[in-house]
This record gives sequence, C-alpha cells and structure tokens, in this order.
Amino acid sequence: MKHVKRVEIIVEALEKETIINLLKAHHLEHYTLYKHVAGNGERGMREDQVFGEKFENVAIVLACSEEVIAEMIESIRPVLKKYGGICLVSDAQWVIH
Amino acid sequence: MKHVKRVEIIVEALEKETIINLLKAHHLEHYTLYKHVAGNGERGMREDQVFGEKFENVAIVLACSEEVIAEMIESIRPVLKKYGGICLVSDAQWVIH
Amino acid sequence: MKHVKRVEIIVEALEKETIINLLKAHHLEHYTLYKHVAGNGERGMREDQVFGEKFENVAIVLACSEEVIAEMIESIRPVLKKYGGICLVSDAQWVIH
Amino acid sequence: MDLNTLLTPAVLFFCLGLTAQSLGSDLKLPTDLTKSLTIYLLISIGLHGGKELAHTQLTSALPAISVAILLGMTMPLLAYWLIRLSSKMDQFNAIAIATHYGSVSAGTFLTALAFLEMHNVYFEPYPIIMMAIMDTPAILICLIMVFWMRAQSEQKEINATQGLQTIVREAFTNGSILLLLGGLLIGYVSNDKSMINVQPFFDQLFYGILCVFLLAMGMEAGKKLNDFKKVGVYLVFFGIAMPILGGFIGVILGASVLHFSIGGATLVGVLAASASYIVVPPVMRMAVPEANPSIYLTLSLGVTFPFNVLAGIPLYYYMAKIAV
Amino acid sequence: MDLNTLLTPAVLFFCLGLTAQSLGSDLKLPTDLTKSLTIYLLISIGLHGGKELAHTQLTSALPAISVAILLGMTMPLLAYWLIRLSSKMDQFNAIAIATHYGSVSAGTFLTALAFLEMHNVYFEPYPIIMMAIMDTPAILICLIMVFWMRAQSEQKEINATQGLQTIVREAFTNGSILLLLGGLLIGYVSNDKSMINVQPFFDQLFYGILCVFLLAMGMEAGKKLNDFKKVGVYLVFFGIAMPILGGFIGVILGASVLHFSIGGATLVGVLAASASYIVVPPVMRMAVPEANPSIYLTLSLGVTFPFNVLAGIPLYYYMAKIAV
Amino acid sequence: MDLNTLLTPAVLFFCLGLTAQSLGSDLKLPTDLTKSLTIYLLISIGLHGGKELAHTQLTSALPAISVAILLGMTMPLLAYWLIRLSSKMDQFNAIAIATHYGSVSAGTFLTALAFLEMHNVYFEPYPIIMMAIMDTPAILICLIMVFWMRAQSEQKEINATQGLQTIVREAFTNGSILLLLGGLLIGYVSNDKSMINVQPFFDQLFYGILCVFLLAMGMEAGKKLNDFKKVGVYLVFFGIAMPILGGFIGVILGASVLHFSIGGATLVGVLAASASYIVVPPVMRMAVPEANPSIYLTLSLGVTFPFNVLAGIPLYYYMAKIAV
Ligand SMILES: Nc1ncnc2c1ncn2[C@@H]1O[C@H](COP(=O)(O)O)[C@@H](O)[C@H]1O
Ligand SMILES: Nc1ncnc2c1ncn2[C@@H]1O[C@H](COP(=O)(O)O)[C@@H](O)[C@H]1O
Ligand SMILES: Nc1ncnc2c1ncn2[C@@H]1O[C@H](COP(=O)(O)O)[C@@H](O)[C@H]1O
Ligand code: NA
Ligand code: NA
Ligand code: NA
Repeated sequence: MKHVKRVEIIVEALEKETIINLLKAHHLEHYTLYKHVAGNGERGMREDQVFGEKFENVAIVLACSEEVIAEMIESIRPVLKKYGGICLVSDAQWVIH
Repeated sequence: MKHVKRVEIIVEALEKETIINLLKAHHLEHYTLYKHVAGNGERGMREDQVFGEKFENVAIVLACSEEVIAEMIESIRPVLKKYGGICLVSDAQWVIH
Repeated sequence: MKHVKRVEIIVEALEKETIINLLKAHHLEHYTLYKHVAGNGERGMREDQVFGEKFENVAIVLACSEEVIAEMIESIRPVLKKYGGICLVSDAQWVIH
Repeated sequence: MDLNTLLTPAVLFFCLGLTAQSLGSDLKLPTDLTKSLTIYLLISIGLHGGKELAHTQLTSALPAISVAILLGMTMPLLAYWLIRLSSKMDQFNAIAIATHYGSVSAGTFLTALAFLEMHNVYFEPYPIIMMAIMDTPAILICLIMVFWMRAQSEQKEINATQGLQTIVREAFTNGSILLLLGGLLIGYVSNDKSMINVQPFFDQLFYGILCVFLLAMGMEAGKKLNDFKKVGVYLVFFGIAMPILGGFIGVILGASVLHFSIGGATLVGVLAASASYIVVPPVMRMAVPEANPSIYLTLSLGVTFPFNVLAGIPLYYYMAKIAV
Repeated sequence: MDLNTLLTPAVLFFCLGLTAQSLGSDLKLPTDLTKSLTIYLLISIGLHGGKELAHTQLTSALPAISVAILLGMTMPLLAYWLIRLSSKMDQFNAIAIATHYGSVSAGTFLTALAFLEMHNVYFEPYPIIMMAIMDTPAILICLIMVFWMRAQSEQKEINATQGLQTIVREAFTNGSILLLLGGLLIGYVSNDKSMINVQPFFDQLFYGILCVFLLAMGMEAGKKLNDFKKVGVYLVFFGIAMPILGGFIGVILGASVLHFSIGGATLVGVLAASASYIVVPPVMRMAVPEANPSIYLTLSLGVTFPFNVLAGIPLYYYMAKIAV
Repeated sequence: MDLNTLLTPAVLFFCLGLTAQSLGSDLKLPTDLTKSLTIYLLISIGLHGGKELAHTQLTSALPAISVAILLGMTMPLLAYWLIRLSSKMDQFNAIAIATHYGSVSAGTFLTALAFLEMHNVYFEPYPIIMMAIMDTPAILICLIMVFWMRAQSEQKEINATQGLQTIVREAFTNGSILLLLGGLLIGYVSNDKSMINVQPFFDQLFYGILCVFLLAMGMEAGKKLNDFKKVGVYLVFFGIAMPILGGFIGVILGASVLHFSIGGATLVGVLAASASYIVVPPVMRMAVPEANPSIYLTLSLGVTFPFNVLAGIPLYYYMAKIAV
C-alpha cells in the first residue's frame, strides 16, 4: 500500500470540464466522478432541475501523491471562489495492484 | 487549508429531511448529498425499488469544525438507532477559497 | 465512537457481484454502494453507456476493523489487477449507535 | 371460458417478466420507465372514470363510496385478526401486512379492466372512485391500531405527534391518489370536445402500455419469489387465502348491496381482494418502523399480486356471474 | 368565451400540478420523463411547422424572421430598462432577468397552440420558425451588454474570450433549438407519404403528452411559488406586467406588420410575452455568474409562466381579435 | 431510386443526431429514454413477427433457422480470419471484434424494415426469428476460440469455469433476446381480437418511435466518430468492407437457399452485414477482458452502423433485386 492524498472536489456540474482540464494540466488524468450529487452551500440549494442537469453538483475524487497537491489546489482555487464548491483533502492508503 | 472533520452519514432516503433538520438545528446548514446510494446492513438490503425511491439510501457529507461534532452526533444517534444507517467521521483539510 | 478503517473500492459495475462475494467470504457483509460513478484511469474513460450500465463504475464503501483488512485486500487485489479499479483505505471514527 | 381467453397479452407479458426473472436474465426496465407507466395508467383510469361519471348523477355514487370506506376499514381488521389467530407473528408485522389488504393494487385493478373489456363485459364507473378512496381509511385504521399498541407497550416514539401528522398527510396527499382523483376531476369537468384531443394518448394506448407495465410487474414479482423462504409457508398460504376471502366479500357486496352488474361486482371483488404495493408500503415504513418491509412487500407483490393476475380475476368474475 | 372553454385538459393538468405541490404531496414525475416529454414536444412542433412550410414559399417567411430577430433583441433591452428604472436591482441580475423575456417558453407556446386548436382558430406556420429563432438574438444582446458592463467596472474574467466562445456556441447549438430546427427541416424535406408513418406518434399523441408535460410544469411552478418572498413583491408584479406589455407589442406587430390572422397574431403575442425557462437559464448561469439563478428561475417559471398559461393566452387572443 | 426516397424521416433523424454531436451541441437524450425506446422496439418487432408466424406453418421456419445458425457461426470466423490476415492486431482484440459481425444490430434491422415498408416491398416473417437466434451461436463460437487461445498461451483465469457458465447463461438469457423471443411467442399465441387492443401502441407508433431511437443512435455514433483515430484507418476500412461482404453473402443465401422474395433477401443481407452493439459488447467485456472495448464499440457503433443505415441497406436491397 502506498500513502496518498484523497482529494474530494465538489463543484457544480457545469464546472466539471473546467476542473478536469485543470487537473489534466497537472498530469492528474485519473479520477473518479460521482454523479447526481446535490448540496447546499453559500450559493443556496443545488439540485437536479427538471430542465437540465446543469444545476446539479458532481464530486470528483482523486488519489494522488502529496507533492502535486499544493500546486493543483492553487489552480482550482479561483474556480471554487468564483462558482462555489468545496475541496477536501485527507490521508489514505492506496492498494497498489 | 483548514483542519476540519469530514462527516459521512448514510441513512435511508426517507430520513433525509429529519437528518438535515437536525443538522440545521446545530447550525450546520451546508452539506453535500449523494443520491442513488444502495447498501446492505443489519436491516437487510436497501436499494431503489420500482415503487418509490423511498427505500434507497442517501449519503450526506459535511465538512465541519471539530467542536460542533460531538453535540451534533448525539442528536442524530437516536435516528441511526431507530432506522439504521452509519456515521463515519474522519480528518480532512479544507481548501479555503 | 470506534476506530475503524474506511475502505473505498471503485470498480466497473460488472465486477460488483464479484467484489461483494469476496467481501462476504471475509464476513464483511455490510457495505454501502454508490451508483452512477464514472471515472478515468489506465483503461480509459468509463461512463454510463446508452446500451447497458455495465460499462459504468460503482463505489463500494465499507467501515471495518483494522484486523480483517489485510486479508480482504489480498483477495480483491487480483480483481483490481485484471479488470482495473482502485481501493483507498483511510482512518475513521464510527459513531456506534 | 377456455385457457385462451385467460391469456390476454397483458397476462402473458406478466408471465414473460416472471420467466425472465426466474431464468436469471439481465433484462431490466429502467426504474423511471416503470414509474412513468404507473403515472400514465393512473391518469388514464382517472380520466376514463371521470368521463363516465359526467354522464351519471353524482349522488348515485354515494352507496359505492360508503362501501369503499367500509371495505377499507374492515379488511385490515379482518386480516389482522386472521394472522394473529393462526400464527405467532408479532403485532407490528401483523398490522403492517393487514393494512395492505384494506387498500387496492392499481395493477390488479387495471388487469381486471382489460379482462372485462376483452370479454365485452359492461361495468359501472363507480369502482374507479372506490379505488381512489379505499387506501385512506385502511391507513387511518392502521394508525389507530398502532397508536393503541404503543400505548399498551408504553413505548415512546421520536416526535410522536409530528410523525403522526406526516403520516396522515401522506395518506391524503399521496401522489398516486392525487393523480387518480385529479384525473377523475379533469375527466368530469372537461367537455367531450376537448377530451377528444387527448384520447389517442390516454385511451388508445392504454392496453399496450398496460402490457409493458405488467412486464415490469412480473419482474418485480419474480424478484420477490426468491424471498419466499423468508416469509415462510404459512404466509404464502395466507397471501392466497386472504384475497379469495376478500374477493368473495367484495363480489357479494357489489352484487347485493350495490346492485352492480356482473362486471361491476367483479371489480368490487378485485378491490377487496387486492393488496396495495405502491401507496401503502412507504406509509407503513414510516408508521410502523418495527415491521420488516421485506415481509409485507413479498406478500403483496410476490404472492397476492401474481395470484390475482393469474387466477384471482377470473375467479371473482366467476363468483360474480353466480352472485348477480 | 366562458370559463369552460378556458379550462382545457392541458390547463387543468397544470392546475393539478400546482395543487399537488401546494398540498405538499409526494407526487413526483421522474426527471427523465419530463425531459423526454420536452424532447417529444419540440420535435413534434418542428415537424408540424416544417410540413406547413413545405406548402408555402420560403421567401414569404422573411418578414416573420425579421420580426423575430427584432423582438429577440428589443424585448431584453426594454425589460432591462424597466427593471433598472423602477427598482434598485443591480445591473447583472437585471440583465439576466431581462434576457429571459427576449426568448420564448416552448410550454407557453404549445399551450397557446392547444388553445387555438380547441377554438378552431386558424394560424400561420411562421410563428413556429420565429420561436426557433428568437432565443439567439436575445442571448447575443445580453452578452454584449454584459461585456460592456464588465468593461466599465474593469472586472476581469477567467479565460474571458474562451468563455465568450463557449457561450455563443451554446446559444447556437443549444439542444432545444437544434431539435426544433431539425424537426422543421425534416418536416420540410420529407414527402407526405413518409410523414404519414410517423404521424400517429408525433401528431395524434400531441395533446395528451402536452397534458402530462403541463402537469410536470405545474409542479415546477408550484415549487417556485415558495420562493416568492425571495424575489419580493415588486418582481412578482414585474413578472406579470412584462408579459402583458410584451403580448401587446407582439399582437400589434403580428396584426399590422405581418398581416397575420387572429390566430397568428395571438401566437406572436405569446412569443413576445413568454419567458424561456429551458434554453436561457443555463446560458445565463455561464454568461452572468454574478446573477442569482433563483431570482430569474422564480420569475420565469413561478410567475410569468403560470400567468401566461392561466390568463395571458386568452388575453392575447382577445387583443388579437380586436387588433386584426 | 432517387435520393428523396432514401431520406426517410428515420434516416434524417439519424443524421440530425450525428450533426448535433459533431457541432458539439449539448443535446442529450436521457439514457433511460433510449433504453425504453429499445425495449419498445424489440417487443414490437417480436409481436409483429409472432403474429405473422401464426399464419404460417412452424416447420417452414426450419430452413431460415438453420441459415441463421450457420451465419452466426461462420461470420465471426470469416471476420477473424480477415482481420488476422490483413493486420497485426492481436488474437484477443481480433476475436472480440469478429464476434460482433456474427450477431445482429436491432437498430439496423428496424431501419431496413422501415425502408422496405416505405417502398411497399413485401418480406417474409422469418428474418425476425433469425434475428433473435443469431447472437447465441456467434457468442458460443467466440467462447470456444478464446478457450483455445488461452489453452495455447497457458493462461489461467480467475474462476475460469464459473466464468464460462456465467457467459453462456448471459448469451441465452440476455434481456434483448428474451424481449424479442417473448414478443414473438406472445404474438404467436394471442388471438387476433386481443391483439387489436394493443396495436395502437405497438404498431401505429412504431415508425415515430424509431425516429427518436435513431436520433439517439446518431448521437451515439457521433460520439464514437471522435474515436476514429484510436482505431486507425485500416479498421475503419474493415468496418465498411466487412458489412458489404456480409450483406452480399446474406443476400445470396436468402435468395438461393431460402428462396425468399426481394424483401426477405434484403433482410437476410442486413442480418449478415450488421454488427451488434447492444447484446455482444457486454458479453465480450466479460468473456475477453484482454480486448479493448473502445475498439469494438467504435467499429460497430461508429463505423458499421452508420454505414449500414446510410448506404448499406439500399445497397443490399439493390443486390437482392438482382439476385432474386
Ligand atoms: N461545509 C460543507 N460541507 C459539505 N459540502 C459543502 C459544504 N459547503 C459547501 N458544500 C458543497 O459545495 C457546494 C457549493 O457550495 P457554495 O459555493 O458554498 O454554495 C454546495 O452545493 C455543497 O454541495
Ligand atoms: N459496516 C458498514 N460499512 C458501510 N456501510 C454500512 C455498514 N453498515 C451499514 N452500512 C450502511 O448503512 C445502511 C443501514 O445499515 P443498517 O442499519 O445496519 O441496516 C446500510 O444499508 C448500508 O448502506
Ligand atoms: N488516481 C485515481 N484517482 C481516483 N480514481 C481513480 C484513479 N485511478 C483510477 N481510478 C478509478 O478507477 C477506475 C479504473 O481505473 P483503471 O483500472 O486505472 O482504468 C477509473 O475509471 C477511475 O474511476
Ligand atoms: Na383490498
Ligand atoms: Na419573449
Ligand atoms: Na451480422
């Protein structure tokens, strides 16, 4: 098992592509995407609307090494600031296979 | 980054409102809600039924400071006891934006 | 609260049964299953296809004691190796009810 | 009445669903599709009933409404009494199961309609109103019973009163009931000309859509078949005997008290015989958390529903033929 | 025109949805069902318009197209000016709201079609093309306005130009617009014989499916009603006054400039009066992130839409009767 | 046969889907809608075939069934041999691709039915049974081949035997095949009177619903077009040449061995030419995990399917006209 950071980013579905592109720019191409995520925050309730899933949230989870994190976080921070969302980082062990 | 607790509460979809109201009572109004969650526990299998999503689970994830946790947990414990479900608390870093 | 490990296994939906059976073999019958999970990894993009949800991922989350983990992980490792997927293990407190 | 006339496409699709499930097929209908079909069927049947009612006098529906309330309140008590008398099942599971038999299964009712239309049997419009009414008294009786049980065992509930309100409101504003009553009302007030526009959708497609719905129901029933061992032989027996008894009572009431035709009496039989699997289960889950959902779901969906679709409906029709 | 003719089944289903929501019912239509109904309606209306157009000369559509572009560009400016003049709302929220009134609500338009058909009123096919066109100019005007506001306040955007491209492309390749235009084109080029095969689905089911769609819309509108306090009394007033003004302008243009019949002028009124809730909101979310979505969604879905369905359409029809 | 008759609304909707995708539109049909349409089409075609069969002698279907098994077993071997001979692709990817060509694409088959009906061409009911049969032999041949490859390379699988059972069961109890066969059987045993009730839904809506299905398919095909570079020029060429070859073999067999009419021979050509994208891909994913799904999905959905819909069907019809 390898020590990694588990990063959980929750943003509006509309920002999905933006975030994934920013991750890619830091060579973090592997991720997991949880769909159908609702939430409540400073910008009010976000939930699937009949017209377009664009007002829902998604959760992007990625396992990555500690080193790359700081830089990556700086790049997504402005997006979180502008459009809302949260980013939680925790410790985890990755089962290498 | 700020040190917080990541709380993950998994309960039957029917209890969603109850839990969210209890959280609100502790001024924890911000949360993320994962839908379409199934599970198996002491009360048997829970999964989306054709007739009503009410037999499914949901997962509520919230990031909050260590202090408020103890009290909040005491308030949701009876619900977990009566209707089942789990609550996991772990450490995390919150990217402040 | 009891100290446990939070195990998060992300695999293709097709392997769901296999993993759950392996967990059962280690007396880990209780779990939570997040549906509608997409992802990108070494084996390329995995996402809901119009024809069959079989190409999607699922996330299986379970809380279990530290002791049983090592053995269980050895049993799922070959599946992860063959069909892809990740397994993250982290520390958590379980609210006993 | 030979086998061939029993095997309407609707019933055959139900069997197809059962078969697919028991072969372990990966056939799966999207959940949202089944939900949409249910919505369609409830609206259609409501509109149809409303249009029929528009041609009758409203007061003439009062006897039917009274019988519906009576059935809704007595069937659960009867079922509860039978279960407790003949088995060792605890109070809470017994009342949760019993409540299902006071209410109505829309799927069974619709299959009965298809059966009657296929045999060109006339029926009165009143059973459709009865169907919309019966769930509520059944649930209220259940709530009173549970309240009394808890009082006896001195149990306390979290937010007992708030909970009660929620449940009563649920019983009255349940989505399925609103669709049915809403459809009835709209069918009743709309003039014939404006109804013609919506008929291709709500009338002509009805039996085809019922087939797909019963395919889905067959699969659901098939899933529950595997749970038979969980509920035990006795309950399987109960799940067949109870609808026969209920059907008998319903047909007698329909024929003698309401003076309905053969078709109408058959439908009252179906109302009394069938057990809800849409409206009641989630209400029971809230009102009687002590009871095990897999028992009552298995009974209503896995035993009583297939029995009614495959054998019960022709049986009640046969009873009605004799009784009327 | 008595009340009975206003209450078409479609409008009654809208009321049913509103009622269910305000009773706190658990009635819920699957999101995918509502999306599917929207897709169906857009294609149907496109095909229908295309078939009609095939029997006319294309150049004869030019005046209608010009009026559509004119309306799409001036209605948002008018709305913006009114909001800013009469309230203290900030620039960004004001332009986000205003843009909605330049575009068209498909649901309102379809309800108007049902209204006209029910009263056997003839209408020209051109308004269907106008409907497909109007969103784009409205969005472009909005983008220009926002660009100018930002330039003034010297604000900088992340990837400003890339963002602009995305938004413009969104306005042109929006799914709803493509379905409408695609349907128009297919209806236009297909010969009558091949269209007959698809008519049972796209033509005959239309009004029935519209009923289910309006049921869903009623529920959505009902949800937004609770947000009334958020938007305030003034905006509720605006959400009713603006469509009346727009409807008036539209009817006049339809009658005098385009020389349409009563039915056609009514439809131009509806185009001008209605506010989009499908196409525009997600575009605004991208183009004007400074604005609060719950304000513009509440206004278009919770105020203007119900007003138009329940009172606006007959009003514009009445105006058209006088104007033509 | 001029261009106008090729562009049925069904084909035009396919093009609309392709266009929407290549313009980068945000048009999206709910996944559950597409799944529901597929279910509808499979049942409808089964019912239709069953009703036709009820008017023929069952033994007369035997030659058609034999040809279906023959085609299902030889087409994958032929395809495998061609791929290996002409490229450097490894064994596992080659067999996974090849298996798709032994089975049938329901979407292509349905488009061919619409094409024939539109041109008023008669066809025999047998190809519908053939369609339901062909997948299974193709998958079995693939399993044998893979078993033999693994034996050679001395590879071991996790739970090899259990895995084999799962896959064989999957091939026989696949949801799509069950729906098709179930529909066939129900159409066969139901009397005409009871079928009339379900016809408005299953018959009259067929071509309209096919249009929406092909819209979805066009979008799926469009998504795969972007993956062309992944599969390489050679495979794109193969994905066009293989159906032409298959169509040729099928038409010849239909015309000479089965003595079918022009319509029937065309359909046998389509059966042989088309490649499954519903049934086979998930089976391959389980049976040949060594192969890359994006290659075989791109080929069957992104190359062969569009080719068949746009050019293949008229081509096989043309061949059949000469051959019969
Ligand atoms: N404290 C929190 N815990 C969990 N999720 C949160 C929290 N705050 C915000 N979120 C999530 O982030 C989304 C955007 O938050 P905001 O930008 O604050 O509106 C919300 O819809 C929630 O899903
Ligand atoms: N050990 C566990 N690990 C993960 N999830 C669990 C665990 N135990 C229970 N759950 C979840 O909590 C729900 C209710 O559990 P229970 O009350 O034990 O039936 C289940 O449906 C699971 O989703
Ligand atoms: N570093 C990572 N972080 C998060 N999820 C991952 C990561 N790598 C792989 N995954 C997930 O595991 C699935 C299979 O990965 P792979 O076997 O690498 O194709 C992917 O579809 C992702 O959902
Ligand atoms: Na009953
Ligand atoms: Na407008
Ligand atoms: Na083939």
